Amino acid sequence: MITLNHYLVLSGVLFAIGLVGIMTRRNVLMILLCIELMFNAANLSFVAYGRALGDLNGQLIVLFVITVAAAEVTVGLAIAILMSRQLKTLNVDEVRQLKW
Amino acid sequence: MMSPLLMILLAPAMGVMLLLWLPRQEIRLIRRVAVGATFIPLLTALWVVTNFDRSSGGYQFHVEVPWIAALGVGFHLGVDGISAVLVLLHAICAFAGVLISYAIKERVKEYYLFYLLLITGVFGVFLSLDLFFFYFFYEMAVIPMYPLIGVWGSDTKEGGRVVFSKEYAAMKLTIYLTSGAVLALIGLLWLYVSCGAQTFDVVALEEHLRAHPLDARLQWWIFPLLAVGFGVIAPLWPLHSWSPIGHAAAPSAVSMLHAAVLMKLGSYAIIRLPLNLLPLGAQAWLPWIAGLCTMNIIYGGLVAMAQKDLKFIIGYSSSSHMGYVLLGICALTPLSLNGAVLLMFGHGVMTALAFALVGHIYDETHTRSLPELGGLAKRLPFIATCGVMAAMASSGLPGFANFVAEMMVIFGSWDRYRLQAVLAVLGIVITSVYMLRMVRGVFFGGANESLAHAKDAATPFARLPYVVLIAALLIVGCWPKPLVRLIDLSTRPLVARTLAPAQPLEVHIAKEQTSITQIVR
Amino acid sequence: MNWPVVAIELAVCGWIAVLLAGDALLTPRFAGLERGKRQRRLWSLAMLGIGVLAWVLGWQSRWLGQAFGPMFLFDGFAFTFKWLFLITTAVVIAMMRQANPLAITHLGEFYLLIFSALLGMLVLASINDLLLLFIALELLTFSLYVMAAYVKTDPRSIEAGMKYLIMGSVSSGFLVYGISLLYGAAGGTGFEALRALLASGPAGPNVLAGLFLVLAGLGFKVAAVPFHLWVPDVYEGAPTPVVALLSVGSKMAGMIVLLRLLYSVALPVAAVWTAVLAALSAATLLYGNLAAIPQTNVKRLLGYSSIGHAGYLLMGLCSGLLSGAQAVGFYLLAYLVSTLAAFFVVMIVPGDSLEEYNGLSHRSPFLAAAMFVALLSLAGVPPLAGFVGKLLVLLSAVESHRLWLAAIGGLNVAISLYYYLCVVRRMYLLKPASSKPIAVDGISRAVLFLLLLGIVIIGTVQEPFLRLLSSAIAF
Amino acid sequence: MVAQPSAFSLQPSAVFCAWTLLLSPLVSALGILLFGISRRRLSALLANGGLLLSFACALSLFVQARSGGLTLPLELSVTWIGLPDFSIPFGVLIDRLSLLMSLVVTGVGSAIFLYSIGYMADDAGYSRYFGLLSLFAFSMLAIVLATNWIELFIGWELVGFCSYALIGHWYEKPAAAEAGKKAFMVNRVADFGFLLGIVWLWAVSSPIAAERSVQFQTLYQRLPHLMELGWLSPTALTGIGLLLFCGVLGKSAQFPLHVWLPDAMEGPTSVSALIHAATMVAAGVYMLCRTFWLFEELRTVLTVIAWVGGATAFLSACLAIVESDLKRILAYSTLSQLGYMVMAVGLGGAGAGMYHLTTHAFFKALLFLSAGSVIHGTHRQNIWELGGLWTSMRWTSLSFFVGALALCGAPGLSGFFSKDAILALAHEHNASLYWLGTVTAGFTAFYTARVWCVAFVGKAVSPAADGTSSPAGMVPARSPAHGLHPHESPTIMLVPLAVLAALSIVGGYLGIPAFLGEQAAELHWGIAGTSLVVVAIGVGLAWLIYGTRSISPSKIAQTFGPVYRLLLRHYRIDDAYAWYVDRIQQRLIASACALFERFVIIGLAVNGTAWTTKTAGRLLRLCQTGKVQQYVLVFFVGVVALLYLANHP
Repeated sequence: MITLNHYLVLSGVLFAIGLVGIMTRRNVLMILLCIELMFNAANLSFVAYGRALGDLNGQLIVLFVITVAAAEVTVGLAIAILMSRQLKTLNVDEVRQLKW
Repeated sequence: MMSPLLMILLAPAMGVMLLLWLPRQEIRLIRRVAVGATFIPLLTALWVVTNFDRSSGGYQFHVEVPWIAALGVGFHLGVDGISAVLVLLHAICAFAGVLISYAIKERVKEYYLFYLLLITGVFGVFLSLDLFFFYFFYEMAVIPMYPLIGVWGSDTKEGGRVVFSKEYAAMKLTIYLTSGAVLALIGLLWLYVSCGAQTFDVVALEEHLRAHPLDARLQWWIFPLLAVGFGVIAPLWPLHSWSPIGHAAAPSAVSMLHAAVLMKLGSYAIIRLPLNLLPLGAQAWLPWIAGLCTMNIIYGGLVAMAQKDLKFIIGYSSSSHMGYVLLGICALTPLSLNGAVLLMFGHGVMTALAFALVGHIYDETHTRSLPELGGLAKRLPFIATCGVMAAMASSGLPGFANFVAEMMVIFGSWDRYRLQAVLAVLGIVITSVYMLRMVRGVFFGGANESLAHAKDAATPFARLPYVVLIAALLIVGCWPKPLVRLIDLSTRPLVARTLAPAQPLEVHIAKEQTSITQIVR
Repeated sequence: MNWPVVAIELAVCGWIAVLLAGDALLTPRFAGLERGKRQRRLWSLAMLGIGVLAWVLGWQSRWLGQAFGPMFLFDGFAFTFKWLFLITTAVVIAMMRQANPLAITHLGEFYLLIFSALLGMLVLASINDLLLLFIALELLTFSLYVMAAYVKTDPRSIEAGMKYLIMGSVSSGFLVYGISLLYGAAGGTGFEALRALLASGPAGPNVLAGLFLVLAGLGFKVAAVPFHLWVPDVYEGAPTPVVALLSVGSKMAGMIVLLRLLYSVALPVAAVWTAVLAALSAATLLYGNLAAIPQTNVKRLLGYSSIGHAGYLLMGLCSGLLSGAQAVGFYLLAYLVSTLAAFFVVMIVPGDSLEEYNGLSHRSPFLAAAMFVALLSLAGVPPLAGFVGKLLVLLSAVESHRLWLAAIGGLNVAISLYYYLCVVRRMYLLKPASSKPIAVDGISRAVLFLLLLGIVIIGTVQEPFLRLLSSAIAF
Repeated sequence: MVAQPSAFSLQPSAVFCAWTLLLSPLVSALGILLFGISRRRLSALLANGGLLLSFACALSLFVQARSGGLTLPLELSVTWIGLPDFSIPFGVLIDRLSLLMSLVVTGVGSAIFLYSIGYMADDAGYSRYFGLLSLFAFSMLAIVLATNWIELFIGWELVGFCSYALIGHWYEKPAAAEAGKKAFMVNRVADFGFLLGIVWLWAVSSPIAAERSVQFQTLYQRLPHLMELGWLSPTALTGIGLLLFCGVLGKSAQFPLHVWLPDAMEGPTSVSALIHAATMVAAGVYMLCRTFWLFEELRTVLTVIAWVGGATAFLSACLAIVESDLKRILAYSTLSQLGYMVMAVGLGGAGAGMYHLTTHAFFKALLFLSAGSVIHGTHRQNIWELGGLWTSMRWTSLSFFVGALALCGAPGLSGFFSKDAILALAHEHNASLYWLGTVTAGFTAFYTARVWCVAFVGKAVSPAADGTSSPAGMVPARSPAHGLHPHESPTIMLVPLAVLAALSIVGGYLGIPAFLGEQAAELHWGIAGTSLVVVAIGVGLAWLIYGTRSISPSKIAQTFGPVYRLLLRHYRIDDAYAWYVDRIQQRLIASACALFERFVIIGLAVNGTAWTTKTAGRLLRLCQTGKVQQYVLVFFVGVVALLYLANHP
C-alpha cells in the first residue's frame, strides 16, 4: 500500500537530488534542470497532500507552480545563452568575477 | 515673548539654515551670521543665569512640546542650576570660538555650517530634559567633529614624521564617542523599559523613580552602562585616548569647543542621568570610578609632562583636570559636586583660552613643538600675557575660577576618598610642572630668530575672544558666590536624593553628633 | 468580486500595456524620433504612469476590503506599503532620467520590467495566501532576474543575473516546498487556515519545518545571513537602478510579508521564531557590517551594508512585540529614503569604485552633501531618519529582554559608522583625481533634494510617520 | 558674616581704613592692567599712590589703636563662598600682629616702590613691573590681614605668582625665566603639604560637617574643646602642624626647600628687596606667629621647626661666605636670618621672631636697595669686579654700611636687639641651638665684613677673560677694572635708602616687642656680650683676610678642601634636585607613562581593537568566494540549521 508518507519521502528524495545536483553540476543547464527537479518535488508533495486531504486545490497549485517553473527556466535559458555568447562558457565555476 | 531657552537653541540652528542659502563666496557675511548666531545665545544665557529664580530652584524656563506620544517623548527644555552654568559656559566658548574661527580661510561656509551644527547639538544636550532629545543632540554634537577635524585639522608630526594623521584622529574620535554613546543609549533604553513609566522625560522619570525605585540589581547593571558610556567623552581613564589626539588634530576653534564643552557633556550627563536616576547603582559603583579618576589626574598629568606638542600637553592636562570633575562627582557631597560643576565651567573657559592661544601661535609660527618655540613674549606680548594667565588658571592660582572649584572638590572629597583627595592635591603640583615648563618654553627665554615674523593679536577685535574668556575666568574666580549659589540650588537636592537610600554622610564623620559651636558657647 | 480593491494592480497591468504600446510606437523609424528624445519620451511615459498610479491609489483608499476570496487583502497595512512601493519605483524611474551610462538598450522593456516588479510588490503588500505569496514573489523576482542581467554587454551584469537566478530559484524551491508542507498540515494555503492550525495547539515538526522553509525563502529576499550570499555579488554587478529596486523594494517586500506572516499568523509559535530570528539578526548584523569594512566598490559596500540593515530589521522583527513590528515599519521608511538617496548619488557619479568618490565635495558639493546625509542616516545619526529607526529597533530588542542583541546592535552602529565615514572621508578629505565637475540636472536635483528633506523631516518630526506606520501595522 | 554692626557704627573710619588698607593696591593693579599698560607714568603713579594710601591707612589704624580709639582685634568680612556647609569669608583681621606686619609691608613697600621709579626707569616692562608689584602688595596684605586659612592661602599663592612673574621680569634671560619657574615650583611642592594641612584642619574642626570652619578665631576658640572631646587627637594635630609647616619651608625658603631663593636674585633688585627679603619670604614666619596658638602645644612640631630654622641659619651663612655675587650673598644672608626667625618661633618665641622679622625687613631691604643702587651705578654685581665704591658712591655706601652693621648686630642698631632676643630665647630653651645661633652670628659678621672690604673698600678687578665670574673666594690678582665708572644714583632712589637706614638704626627703640605684648625687651648682657665677641672675631677675620690681606683666602680654601668644594656646590642640593627632576621625574616616570600611553593604551588597546575589527571584516569577506554553488551549499546548511533550531529551541 502506497501511503502519503511514501509520496512525501519520494518528494523529499527528489528535492534532495535536485539540491545536490545544483551543488555539484558545473553546467548551468544541468543546474536549471535540477531546479526543475526541486520544484517538481514540491509539486509531488502538493498533489500527494491534495489527495490525502481530498482537496482539489493541491492539484490546482501544481499548475501554478509548473507555470512559474517554466517561466523560471525561460529566464534561466536566456541567461545561459547570454553566458555562452558573451562569456563563452556554461561552467558556473568560471564565472566568478564578482567576489569578496 | 519667545522662551529664552528656545532662543538659545534656535539661534545657531537658524544660523545653519541661513548659511545653507548663502553663496560660498560671501565670506564676510557668512562670518557675521555665525557671530550673530552665537552672540544671541550668549546674551540670552547671561539673562537666564541672572534671572534664574534662586528662591525656588528646580528646573526653570520650561518649554514643553509633546513629540512622540507613543513613546512618551516630549521636546522638553529646561535648565536647573547645573545646566544654566554649563549653558553659559558653552555660550561663552562658542562665541569666542566663532571669533577665533576667523583664522579659517578655506571652505569657510562648510566650516561654519558644521561648527554651528556642533554648537546647536551641545546647547541641545544642556537644555534637554528629555532622554530622547538628550541623546539626539548628544550624537548630533559628536558627528560634525569628523569633518571639522578631518578637513580643517592638522596632522601631528614628530620630527617631520606624521605620528597621528588628522584622519586617524577624526575617525578615532567619532567612532570612540559613538561607541560610548551607543553603550549609554542601551543603558537609557533599559532604564526606560524597566522603570515602566513610559516616558523619556527626565523630570517625570525622576519623580517616578523616587516613588518606585528601581530594583537594586537592575541599578547595579544599568549604572555602569551609563557611567562608562558617557564617561568615554568625559573622558574617564583609560578611555581617554581619543581626546588628546583629537585635540591635537582639530583646528583651534574646534579644539576649544571640544575640550571646553564636549568633554563636559560626559560629566554633565553622568550627573544628570545615572547619578540622578540610579542612586543605588551610584553608591555601588562610584568608589570604582573615583579610583579611575585618580588615574586620570595623576597619569594624565604625568603623560602631559612628557609631551612636546603644545596641544598634546593641554590635551592630557584636560584629561587630568576632568579627573577632578569626576572625583567631585564621585565624592558626592554637596560641596564636591558644586566644585565639580564649577570646575566644568572654570576648566572649560581655561582650556578654550589655552587652545585659542595655541591656535594663534600655530598660525603664526607653523609649529606647536615645544623645542622649536621660545621667546615669543617679546613678539607676542598680549598672547604671552594670556598664555601665562591660562597656565596659572590651569595650575589653580587663586583669582581664577579653577582655584575655587578645585578647592571645593578637594575639600568636598576629603571625607569620602581621602587618598584620592591627597592625590588630587598632588595633581595640582604636577599641573604646575608641565604648565610652567610650557610657558617657559614657549614665551620666555631668548627670542628665536626663525619666529621673528610672528605677529601679536593686535586689534581689539582680534583680542576680543581672549578678553571674553579671561574676564569670565577672573570674574567667577574673584567672586564665585553667585555662581556657586546657583549651582548649589540643584546639587544639594540631588545629593540628598542620591544618598537618601544609604546612611547619611555625617555618620562617616562623627560617632557623636556633638555640636562644637554649642560647646564653645 | 470587489474590483476596486485591486484597482491599483489592474492599473499597473494597464500601464504595462500602455508602455508596450508606447515602446512600439515611439521607435525612431515610426515616430521619427532620435534616440535621446525617444528615451526622454519613454521616461515621461513611465513617470506619467507613476502619476496615474498614485492617483488610483489615492482614490482606492475608500475601498478597503478583500478580493479573490480571502486571498487578497487591501487593508491599512497594504495601503501604506503600496504607497512606499510606489515612491520607491518613482525614484528608481527618476534615476533613469539623468543619465543612462549603463547603456541600457531596449529602454521601453526595462520600464516594463520595473512596472511588473512593482506589480509583484504591490500584490505582496496584500497577500493573505501562501500561493499568492509564491506567485507574487516570483513575479517580482523574475523581473529582477532579467533586469539584473540587462546589460548584455557587461559580463558582470550577466554574472549577477546568473547568480541571482540560481540562488533565487533555490530559495523559491525551498519556499514552495515549505508551502507544500504547510498546505498539507493546514489543508489550505490561506492565512486563515494556517492561523487556525497554529492556534489549535502545539505545532508539529512538519508545520515548523514548513514555516521555517518559508522563512528561509523570505530570508533570501531580505538578505538575512546565511541566505545573503547573493547580495554583494548581485549588487556589484547589476545596473544601479536595479540595485536600488533590489535593496529597497525587494527587501521591503520580503520584510512586510514576514511581518504579516509572523505577526498575523505565526504569533502562537512566536517563542520559536523569535529565538531563531534573534540569532539570525545577530549573525546578519555582524557579518554585514564587518565585511563591509574592507570594501572598495561602492555598490558592494552598500550591498554589505544592506545586509547589516537586514540585521536591524530582523532585530525589530524578532522582538515578537507589536512595537517591534512598528519599529520595523519605521525602519523601513527611514531605510527607504536614505538608501534611495545614496543610490541616486551612486547613479549619477560615474564609476562604481570608491576611488571615484575622492574629493567629490570639490567636484559636486551637492552630491557630496547628499551622500553625506544619506550615509549618516543609514549609520543612524540624529537628526536624520535612520537614527529614529535604529532607536526604535534597539528599544524593541530591550523591551523583549534581549540585551545581548541590543548590545550587538549598538556595537554595529559604531562599526557601520566607520565604513560610512570612510566614504565621507574620501568625499571631503581627499583630493579628487580629476577636478571635472559633475553636472546634476534639475529633475535629479529636485528628487534628491526631496529625499534629503524626507530624511531630515522623518528624523526630526517623527510623530506623524510613526503614527501612520503604527496604525498600519496593527494586526 | 558681614561686617560686625558694632564695629561699623563705632569706628566707621577704622572700617574704611581696614578695607582700604587691603584693597587699594588691588585697585591700583587693576587700574594698571586696564589703563596703564602703555602709560608708564600713570602706572608708577597708580602703584605708588595705591601703596601710600595703604600705608596711610595702616598708620591711621595704628594711631587709633595706640590712642585707644580702636579696640583690637577688629574683624571685618564678606562672604566669598556662601554654602551652608562651606562658608568662606574674605576679610580683614586687624590686631596688633597684623597691624605691625601691615605697617612693615606697606612702609617698607612704599620705600621700595618709590625707589623703583628710579631703579626701573629705563625698563621696557615698567608698567608690567608696577602692576605686578601692586598685585603683590595686595596679595601680601591678604596674607597679613587674612581672617581664615583659605584667604591666607589665596594670598600665599598669589604672592608666589607675583614672585614668579617678577623674578622672570627679564624673561629673555634664560636664567631669569628658569629662576622664576624654580621659585614657583618649589613653592608649589611646599604648598602641597600646606594645602593638605589646611584641608585636614578644616576636616577636624568639627564633628559635624556643616559646622566646619577655617576661621582663625573660630578654630582658636574650638581647639581646646576639640582636644577635650577626643575628636582631635594630638597625633592628628601634630600631623597638621607638620603639614602646615611644609608651607613655611617653601615660602620662607627653609632647608631643604631653600634652593629657589638664591636663584630668585635674577629678578630686579627692588623685587629682591621687597619680595625676597622684607616681606614675602617672611610670610612663612608671619603665618607661624599668626597661628601660633595652633603650634604652641605641639612639642614635636616646635622642635622640628626650631631645628630646621637653626640649620637653615647656619648652613646658609656658610654658603654666604663663599659666594661672590653681591645679591646672592644677601640672599643667603636672608636665608640665614629667616632661619633665625623660624628658630625663634620654634623655640616658642613668636614675638621674638616677629621682632627680628621687622628689623630684618628694615635692614635687609636697605642692604638690597643699596646693592641695587650699586648695580644701577656700575652694572656689576660680582663683588670681585667691584671696589672702591666708598669713594664714588658715598651715599649708597653709607646706607649699605648702616645695613651691614645692623645685620651683623652692631650694638645699638636694630639687628642687635632682635637677634639678642632670639639668642636669649635659645639660651633659655636649647643650648645647642644657642651655640649654633651664636656661631652663625659670627659667620654673619664675617661675610658682611667680607662684602664691605671687597666691594666697597678694596679695588676692583676686571671680569674674568672667559666672561664667567671668577670662582668665589679665590682672590685673583688685583688690577684696576676696565670700564667701571660708578656714579651715584638719583635722589628718588636715595631717599628710600635714607628712610630705611634711619629705621634700621632706630628699629630697636620703637617698642616693637611691647606693641606685640611681649614683656619689655631687656638686654641680656651675657648673651649680648658673647655674641659681640663672636661678631668681633668674625669681622676681624674678614678684615685680616680681605682688608689687609694678611691671610691668604686660597690657603684657607685648600685647608678645608672638601668642605669648601661642598660649599661651592651649595651642598649639592641643587644637583640632587636637578637629578631627580630630570632623570627620575621626567625621563623615568613621565616618559614611562607616555610610552605606556602610546604603546599600550593607544597602540594595543585602541588600535588593537580597530585592527581586530578590520581583520574580522577582511576574513569574513573571504566567505564570499564568488562560486554560486558554494553559496547554495551555505544556503542549504543555513536551512538545516534553521530547521534544527526550530525544533530544538
